Amino acid sequence: MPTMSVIEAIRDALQLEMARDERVVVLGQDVGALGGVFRASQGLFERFGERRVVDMPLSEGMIVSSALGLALSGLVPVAEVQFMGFTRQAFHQLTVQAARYRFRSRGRFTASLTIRSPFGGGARMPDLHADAIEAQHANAPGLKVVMPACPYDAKGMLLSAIRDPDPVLFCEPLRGYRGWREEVPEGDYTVPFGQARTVREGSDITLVAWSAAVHLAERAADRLAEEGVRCTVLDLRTLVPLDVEGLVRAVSATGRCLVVHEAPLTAGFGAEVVATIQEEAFYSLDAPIARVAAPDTPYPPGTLEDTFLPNEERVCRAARSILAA
Amino acid sequence: MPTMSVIEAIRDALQLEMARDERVVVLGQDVGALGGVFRASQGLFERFGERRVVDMPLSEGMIVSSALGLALSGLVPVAEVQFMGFTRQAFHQLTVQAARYRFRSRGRFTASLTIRSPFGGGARMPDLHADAIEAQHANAPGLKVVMPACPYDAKGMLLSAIRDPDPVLFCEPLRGYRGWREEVPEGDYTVPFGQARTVREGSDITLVAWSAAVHLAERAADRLAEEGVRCTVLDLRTLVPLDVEGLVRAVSATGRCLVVHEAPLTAGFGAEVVATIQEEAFYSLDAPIARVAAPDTPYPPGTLEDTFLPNEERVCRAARSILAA
Amino acid sequence: MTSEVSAQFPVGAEGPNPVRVLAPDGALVEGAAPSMETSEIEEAMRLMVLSRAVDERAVGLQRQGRLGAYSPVIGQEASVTGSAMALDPARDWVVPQYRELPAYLHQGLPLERLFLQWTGHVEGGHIPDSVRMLPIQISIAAQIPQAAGLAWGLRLQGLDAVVVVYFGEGASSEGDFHEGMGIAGVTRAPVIFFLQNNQYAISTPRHSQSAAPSLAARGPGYGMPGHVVDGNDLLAVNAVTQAAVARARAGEGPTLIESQTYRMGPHNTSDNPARYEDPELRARWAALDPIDRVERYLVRVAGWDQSRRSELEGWAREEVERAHRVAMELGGNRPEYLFEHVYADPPERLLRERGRRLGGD
Amino acid sequence: MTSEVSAQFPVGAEGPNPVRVLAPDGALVEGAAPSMETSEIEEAMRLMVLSRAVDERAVGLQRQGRLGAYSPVIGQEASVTGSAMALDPARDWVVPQYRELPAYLHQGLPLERLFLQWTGHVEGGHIPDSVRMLPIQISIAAQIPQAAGLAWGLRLQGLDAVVVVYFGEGASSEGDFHEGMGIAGVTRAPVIFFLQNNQYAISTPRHSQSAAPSLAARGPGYGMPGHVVDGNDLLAVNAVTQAAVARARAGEGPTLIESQTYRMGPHNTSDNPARYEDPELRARWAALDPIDRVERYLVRVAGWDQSRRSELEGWAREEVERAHRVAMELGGNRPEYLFEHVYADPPERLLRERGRRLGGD
Ligand SMILES: Cc1ncc(C[n+]2csc(CCOP(=O)(O)OP(=O)(O)O)c2C)c(N)n1
Ligand SMILES: Cc1ncc(C[n+]2csc(CCOP(=O)(O)OP(=O)(O)O)c2C)c(N)n1
Ligand SMILES: [Mg+2]
Ligand SMILES: [Mg+2]
Repeated sequence: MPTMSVIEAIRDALQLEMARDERVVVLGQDVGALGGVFRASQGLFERFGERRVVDMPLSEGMIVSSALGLALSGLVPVAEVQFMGFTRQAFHQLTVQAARYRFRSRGRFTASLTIRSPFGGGARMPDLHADAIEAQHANAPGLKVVMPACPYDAKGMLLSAIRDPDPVLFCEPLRGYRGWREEVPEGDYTVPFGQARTVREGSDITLVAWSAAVHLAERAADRLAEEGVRCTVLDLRTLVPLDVEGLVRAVSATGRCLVVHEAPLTAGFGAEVVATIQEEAFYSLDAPIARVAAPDTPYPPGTLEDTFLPNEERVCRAARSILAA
Repeated sequence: MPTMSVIEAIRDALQLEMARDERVVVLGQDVGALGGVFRASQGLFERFGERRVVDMPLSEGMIVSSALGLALSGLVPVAEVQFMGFTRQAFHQLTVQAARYRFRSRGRFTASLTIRSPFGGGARMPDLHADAIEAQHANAPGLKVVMPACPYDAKGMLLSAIRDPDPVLFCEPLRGYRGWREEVPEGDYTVPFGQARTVREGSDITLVAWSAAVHLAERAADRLAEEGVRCTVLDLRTLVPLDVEGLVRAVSATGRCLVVHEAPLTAGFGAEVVATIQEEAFYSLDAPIARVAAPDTPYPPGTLEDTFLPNEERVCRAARSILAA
Repeated sequence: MTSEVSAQFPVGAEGPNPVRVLAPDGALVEGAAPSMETSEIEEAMRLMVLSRAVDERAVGLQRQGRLGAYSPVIGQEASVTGSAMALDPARDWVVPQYRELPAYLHQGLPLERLFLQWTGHVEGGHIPDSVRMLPIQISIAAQIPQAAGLAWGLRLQGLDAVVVVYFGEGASSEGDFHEGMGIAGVTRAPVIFFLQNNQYAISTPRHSQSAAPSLAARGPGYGMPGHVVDGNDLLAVNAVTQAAVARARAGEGPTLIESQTYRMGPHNTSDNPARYEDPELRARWAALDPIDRVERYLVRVAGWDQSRRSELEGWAREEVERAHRVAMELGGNRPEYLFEHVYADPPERLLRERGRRLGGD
Repeated sequence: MTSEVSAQFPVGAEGPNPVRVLAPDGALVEGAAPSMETSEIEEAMRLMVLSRAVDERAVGLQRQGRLGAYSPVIGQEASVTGSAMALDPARDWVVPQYRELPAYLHQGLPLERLFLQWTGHVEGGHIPDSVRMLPIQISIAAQIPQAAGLAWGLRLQGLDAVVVVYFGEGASSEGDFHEGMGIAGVTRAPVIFFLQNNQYAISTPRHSQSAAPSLAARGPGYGMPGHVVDGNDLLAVNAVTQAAVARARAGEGPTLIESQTYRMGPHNTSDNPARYEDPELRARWAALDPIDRVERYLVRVAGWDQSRRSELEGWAREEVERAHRVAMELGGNRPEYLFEHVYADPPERLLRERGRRLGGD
């Protein structure tokens, strides 16, 4: 089996699906000759031509709304928004218009559209390029929000996203674009939505994360293992749909839980995770669930990322206090 | 003391502050000759003239971004976005641009701007007019999100908002525009942000709400009182800043808590309330905290509001199961 | 130095004269010929008279609390009908704002479905499979770039369909308008941006919306022509739209049309124009009623007399009653509708909540 | 019928010829006179040469990993400098995108602060109180409507300030552009929309951005004039901008200027134009270097020789070293900066988190 980085896995999914389904079109800023600023679409323009791989004008609103129009026409658009923070420029088109066509038309129209967008720290991007705003999209019924953490999932979930008849915001971990290589099957396979992934099992505490934060949770779990603490690491994979059952099962088994994410604390998706667990598994909890997140400040310049983002130290410390409780 | 409805209280605050501070300008769609579609600015155009009360073109992005520009020039804009759902059209200008000018310029520039916007059910508005998306704004550090529930607070908090040197999203309960009359002092007073309001005190369970849902919580508390259940009703008043201490105190006192809001459940602000309480007051909790919210569906047409929105019956039922736990 | 600096794109003080075919007295203007057969013009009359009958009935029903907010078409019937009739409903699409009733009917939408829309029945948005139109759009301007994408997509699939998207002069201020025009230009999408300038956006007058003497002047900024047409002249609107349709069909790209008209009714049934309307402006436009103008033409060329109009009005009233009755027979919304068509494949959590809510109360 | 249907706003196949004052050989074009004194032109040379020296140094530093992403100005120096020098920094404002270094310097921003910006020091965005400019904007086009609001606000306060807002042809596709133009038009705000069309937005070529032959054609759609200027001609840019400043100052409203130029460097230091650049296009523009053109002019009219340019370049290199050194002396970001200037009055919860984080690690 070949090994792939996240970006290679995404590229592989794109080319497979474009070859399999003629209705698939890829659009976005710089996705054509350049192959995308991160090269996710490299080679597609040469192979599928300018009618199916389209360099869009510089407007996220235009990208999302015309992708929506393409979907309404019967095509299957996969649009790239260069950075997740810039989905805000298309916010009403994505979180209302795309999300509600099915509902508003009683199923006559569906928005079978995928918006791919990288996010997250670690790459020391310029101002406004790393914002994690998944929670803001998760509060928009009709939209799915999926956040793969590894190459295998990136490929399988992107194929699921493109085939999903509903709009999917596919958030990609920028930090792992070039790294995190792992074996990824050639050819077609899908990873279903709404099924969390148990990355490792341990009986002392459950670390819940998604996207890049899963790797952080794993590293923290390694360190805690040296101290004799056995962690379960659960990768939610998709926020909408949320695998409530899998989450409850994983937390009930340890009685202790820590949620890790890159977005600011207040109204981040960690709040939903905590609220859900405490509603559904209150009596299994031996200690309060904690969140390790960014503080409620704007995303700072790169050299302040270490202060801003969750890191191993902060995750371990929080885990230790939960264990001490 | 005169009695006022919510809309009268808002109008009173606007006229007082415009008279007191020459830098205040009011702008928005139809705020001029018409006095606003809900008459919040009635009489201001006649009194303060077209330079200070401006009918804006039909673009929320334009309203928010030019209000931001006016603020950068040294004025104090109070902009109306006709319905909170349409703040999505101005999402990046509000949640990033306005919210981060202070941070990005190390204090050289501040965005002393207030965005007023009604929201919420009960008025059977057309499609897309009632959406409650406060949680999506609350995840934007740098922005304040305030949600008065009664005429007294509406006036005092609007005066606080206009005088606040940072951007404030001021969400108004459409349902209460014409009703909920109560005594409101004439002249100047402010209600500070970050201080929850105890609407009533009871020892059995704490109902937490904001904006129109506070009235629902009160009605439910009345009904529960008939069954002998004594409720504390806590009005959060502002989501950002959040009165963590007040919240914890109110919930610790009863050991049981129910959060009520109009927004869809998943990633609604209720999740933050639950997460905060369980982090800070875990050991005082006698039962899981529950949320009564809208389901994760789009906002439906008016005649389905009763199925969609929290109502007395659902609040009471949830309270009873918490009490039975 | 300023003599060196010529404004290559100067702004005139006033916009150009709108295209006109039919004079207010119903005569053809010098040198003009009608773009529609007489039978088509009679069909247009039918749609326009029906539209006005709906307006009247809907306002009445709304006053009785039996209808939600309704946006009357009155004054704009020629603008909507003339443009819609340039389309072939068997292949072309209409993308609505909300004030284009005759266009929906021409596309084949049953009138009863519109009553469902206005009463807030979920089936109101359910466009039958055979009807090529999107649901009514309440979020101003959101439909504009979607229409451009739709047109682009239809063309990519080798269809020779044309899309007409309707919106107001108010809508043209939203970023969505710009983005729709932009993508249509670069993709040469077969879409017609049909801007109904009815002089108001709720209370906001046209001049507060934009400093441009004409909104059609925006076309060239996106590489497409911009036309101004007398929106109360059925034949002018139809001719200009026909030309734009031909252009789009031929693969030559999009067109912007500003149809200058006037909203003779309130913005919707909860609006009171007395607070802001300019009575002189209103009086000037009142003299230019679009239905009367066509009637005068038919009197001249097709021997119409007063009885034809009355007959039509009678038929229209009956048709309105019929449609309203059929719509009401469907009954109100049922709680389970809330949980339908949210996702093809709803999350577990939503299904559980559905069970709770529909079981419980 | 189509003969009836004249497009009132037709689209030409090509845009108009840009305004030009200085021929590529440094001679004035027939009938043109310079809008700047010779001393001012020498000052412009200083800014342009300094800008290019910064480009060189920054690219070098970035390769060594000592600087974040940097967007070179090379090729656009005349476009930026000519426009900025039409302003009076004591009352006028500059609202940047990010590729306008000489304009910032002309407004009075110390070069060292820019090095702070590029190294990601928080103080980089801290514009000194005396300098009338907003911080660099990374969110493309967001600054455009803000600039319009700023200009409107300054005028409401009775100031006679003018605002120039810079942005690329890429930025002109965003809804924000439309909204900024719209509000400036209706308020007659004293703002100049200075569109630098440098032919690319990262890799996306100009023709993929819009079907309009000229982006200046968008002016009239907002009630303002649109000019096209040779952006590699310092004197043409200055003349056109001066006229727009005069117009704005006189209360006559905003102007759109499309400055046609070319990005001779990569988009930023992590970009590789070889993947997408049209080599012929590049070669054509390479022959039109904006600094060389002004130098040739100064050779003609002010007796410049090669030594003057070398001297300037030497000075510029030193100035760059000095500024870089001063910037580095400030040291890196400190953790506490993260918690500063979030709110005037930070929420309790944030203060607690600050204590935890700064106390703890
Ligand atoms: C995005 C958005 N903003 C505001 C509104 C409130 N609103 C409803 S209709 C309307 C005016 C529309 O004017 P125009 O586009 O000219 O169409 P007209 O009603 O005149 O036909 C406004 C402001 C809305 N529905 N959507
Ligand atoms: C809203 C937004 N979308 C996308 C980007 C990524 N991006 C950065 S620069 C750039 C191109 C800008 O092109 P243009 O406006 O022509 O300016 P230029 O770089 O050519 O000077 C893009 C797409 C961004 N920073 N902001
Ligand atoms: Mg209108
Ligand atoms: Mg460019």
